[in-house]
Amino acid sequence: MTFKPLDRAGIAARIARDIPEGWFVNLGIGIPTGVSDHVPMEREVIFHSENGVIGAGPAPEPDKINPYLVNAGTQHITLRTGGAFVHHADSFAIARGGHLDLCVLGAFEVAQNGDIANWARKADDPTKQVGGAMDLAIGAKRLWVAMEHNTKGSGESRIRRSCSYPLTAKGAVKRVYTDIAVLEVGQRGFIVLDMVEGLTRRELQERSEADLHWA
Amino acid sequence: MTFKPLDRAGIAARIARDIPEGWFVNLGIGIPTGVSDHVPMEREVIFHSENGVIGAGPAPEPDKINPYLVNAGTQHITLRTGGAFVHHADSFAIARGGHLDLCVLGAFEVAQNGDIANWARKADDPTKQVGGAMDLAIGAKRLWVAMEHNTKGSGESRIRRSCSYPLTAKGAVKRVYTDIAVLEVGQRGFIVLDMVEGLTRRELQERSEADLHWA
Amino acid sequence: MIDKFVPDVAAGLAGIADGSVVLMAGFGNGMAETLLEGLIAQGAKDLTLVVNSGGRDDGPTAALLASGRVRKLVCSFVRADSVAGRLFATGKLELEIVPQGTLAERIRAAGAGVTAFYTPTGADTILAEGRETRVIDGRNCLLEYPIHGDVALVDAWEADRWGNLTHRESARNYNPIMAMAAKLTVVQTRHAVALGDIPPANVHTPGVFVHRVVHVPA
Amino acid sequence: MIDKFVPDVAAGLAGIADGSVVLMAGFGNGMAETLLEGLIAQGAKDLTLVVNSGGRDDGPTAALLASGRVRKLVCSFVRADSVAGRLFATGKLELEIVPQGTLAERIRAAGAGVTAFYTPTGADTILAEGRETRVIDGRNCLLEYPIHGDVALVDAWEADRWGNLTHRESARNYNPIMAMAAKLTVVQTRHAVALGDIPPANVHTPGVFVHRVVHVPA
Repeated sequence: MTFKPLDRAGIAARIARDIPEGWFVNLGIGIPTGVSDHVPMEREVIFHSENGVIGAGPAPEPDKINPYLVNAGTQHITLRTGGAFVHHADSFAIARGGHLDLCVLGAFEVAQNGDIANWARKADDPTKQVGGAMDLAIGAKRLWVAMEHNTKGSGESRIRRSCSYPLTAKGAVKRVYTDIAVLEVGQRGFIVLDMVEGLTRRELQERSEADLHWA
Repeated sequence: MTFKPLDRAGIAARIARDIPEGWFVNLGIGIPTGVSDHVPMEREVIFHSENGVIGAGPAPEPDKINPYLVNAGTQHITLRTGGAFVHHADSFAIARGGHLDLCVLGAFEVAQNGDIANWARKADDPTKQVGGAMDLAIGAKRLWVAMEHNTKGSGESRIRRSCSYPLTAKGAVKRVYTDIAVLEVGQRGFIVLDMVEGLTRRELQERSEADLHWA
Repeated sequence: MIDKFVPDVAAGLAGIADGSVVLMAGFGNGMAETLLEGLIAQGAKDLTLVVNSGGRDDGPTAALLASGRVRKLVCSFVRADSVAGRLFATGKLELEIVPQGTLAERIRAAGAGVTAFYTPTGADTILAEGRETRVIDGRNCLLEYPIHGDVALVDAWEADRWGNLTHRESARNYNPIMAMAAKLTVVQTRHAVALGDIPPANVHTPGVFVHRVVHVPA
Repeated sequence: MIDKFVPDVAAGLAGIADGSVVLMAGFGNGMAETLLEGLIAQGAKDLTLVVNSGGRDDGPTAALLASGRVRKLVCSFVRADSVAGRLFATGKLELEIVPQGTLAERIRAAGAGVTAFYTPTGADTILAEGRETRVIDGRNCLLEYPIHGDVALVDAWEADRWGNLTHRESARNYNPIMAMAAKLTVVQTRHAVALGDIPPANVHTPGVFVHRVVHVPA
């Protein structure tokens, strides 16, 4: 039997399934940004954007773009009824003060102790893209990660015993959604909550550097 | 020749003379509260109140009281055109962040090094009236004090070599307006800028515990 | 559908445990008096009350203090001749006096995830005795820690079902920052408005900080 | 009569000295681009620029960086393939990377008189190497200092002669906090309005933080 990995939209949709009504959620750049597309409007989930937007809504029709309204990825968005605007320090007070029920970030690697690496590939990486990730990672009530299970080129596992890239935060990740599995970070390490159809436990373990446990 | 000390309103009026247009000013409880009565409306001085009022105006007509609008002394006030409301942390950000051109406080004592004591008569005073004085004293660009030169009962000088009461702040006072004189706090100590008519230098020195200097 | 409105004060205050830290906004106005009366009725004891001032002999703060259910009062100002002053003088109330700006900043710090901060306020006073100080840029500064509430009692002029609030004039005072700083923020609002009625640019306290809203018309 | 309006951009930027720390608001929008172009024309050099991100290859931040008059960039985000990234890679630009929330909080701290603060953000990362940390309530925290500006370049939607401002939607971003944190805050506003036109409860940046206002209609 063969299996079919989820595409990026599929990962986003899988995450969206697990977000209950009433949660207050920040979505990072990349795969996470797509999560809100898969949460129906009638399920009221309030999306926060670091640049001071509470209640971010979907992209506007091209003829209804408001140039004064963007998200943290500087994409044009709309505001949901009930939304609000705050300044940058208040916005990060929300992020750092424990007011987000959930933050979903992309990552290069996640370790079995919950460490996350998502901003640089080495200490002297010329790319210095910290942004708000370190604040969100330490501040949200729950941090979930959305990423491909393995790197595109060499197929190396992003599910690690320990991170090899510079950390974003220590011990912060609660759950990882990849293209082939959903993993919880528990006391013993990674616990598999879900796998794509047709994938065997052995195949998943082969694609993971860290030891996996089954719930 | 005899001299006539200023009454409390007189001290307030004397201070008001020295406040130029455009200053942003906080007035403490007591004599300082009266200062704004002596600043004509056409001289635009913006008064701040710790409870989040920017542009505090005079007391309203009795039939025009707004129960939602008080100053830091919980007296009903009005708001000047151009005024604004902020929350308590933002209000003290103004006070502590160096944004007030002037704060005028009452005091028990001022020392020649600029120390001020205005909140308790002894360390275990059952009256614990710190309020916002410590914040205002360290935060304003200039701290002026309004007080009677001598205590009412025993006539002891409030103009001290060093404060005998618990401090509000160290080295913060720039100027003292009393009922008989105006004193600057300089490198050498108190410098007399002004005296009420008919008072001699000797009489002023006799009423002052600290040594006085003349400009 | 998110709906933070609860039917009455008792529902708003349900579950407040003995030993809770209660943040109570208000400064001359803007105090959630109906909730405070409800808290007296609710019966939680051994409370730590965080409020701007100990109040006078009348009014709801005095009533709560007189009920004997407050173990500790954290505030900037206590009159000797007041319920709080007399309870303290007779050893029946613990008192922590905090400069008003430091009080506001410690509350905001709790809401903002700031785990400690330095301020020159109070550093050279008896309030600093035995505490950690440090000279920063030539100024003596005092280390201060956040004040986290178990519950905040908040007053509002308008509220919608997401918990977005406005406050009237100076009745804003501590309300937005105490709302940020508590595990459970309970609001009493004069007006219940429809979602969207408060312009998004003019929300004074965003609903993310609010958990329960009780409509208390005049 | 207080009137913070100045006749033009040159008057708004007069006196900005070499070596100044320049706080520049903006995040996708809300950047005072006309003032920034004015700063390039004004000629001050050896600047420290504090801004959310190093930007892309087009746009006014890139133009200022390309002018060679920025010695140091303080921001949360630099693309390798951008003017800032290339200047840094070739040793022509000092770079201080600050997590975005810490950046905002350090700027606010400067405006609020907070002389230092602790935050868990970044404490367990290479950004903490060689720096002071402390465990508070079981969490490793990093000591952070305020970022004071000599000048802040601020964008507004409306401004009155006292300098009270409103900002449009997410164009608010860093504008209110950078206005607080600089010795000289210069505003470019789309609309000049009469004193009192902005409702007192809905002022986004109070005039107390503003020194000069330039009216830059669309």
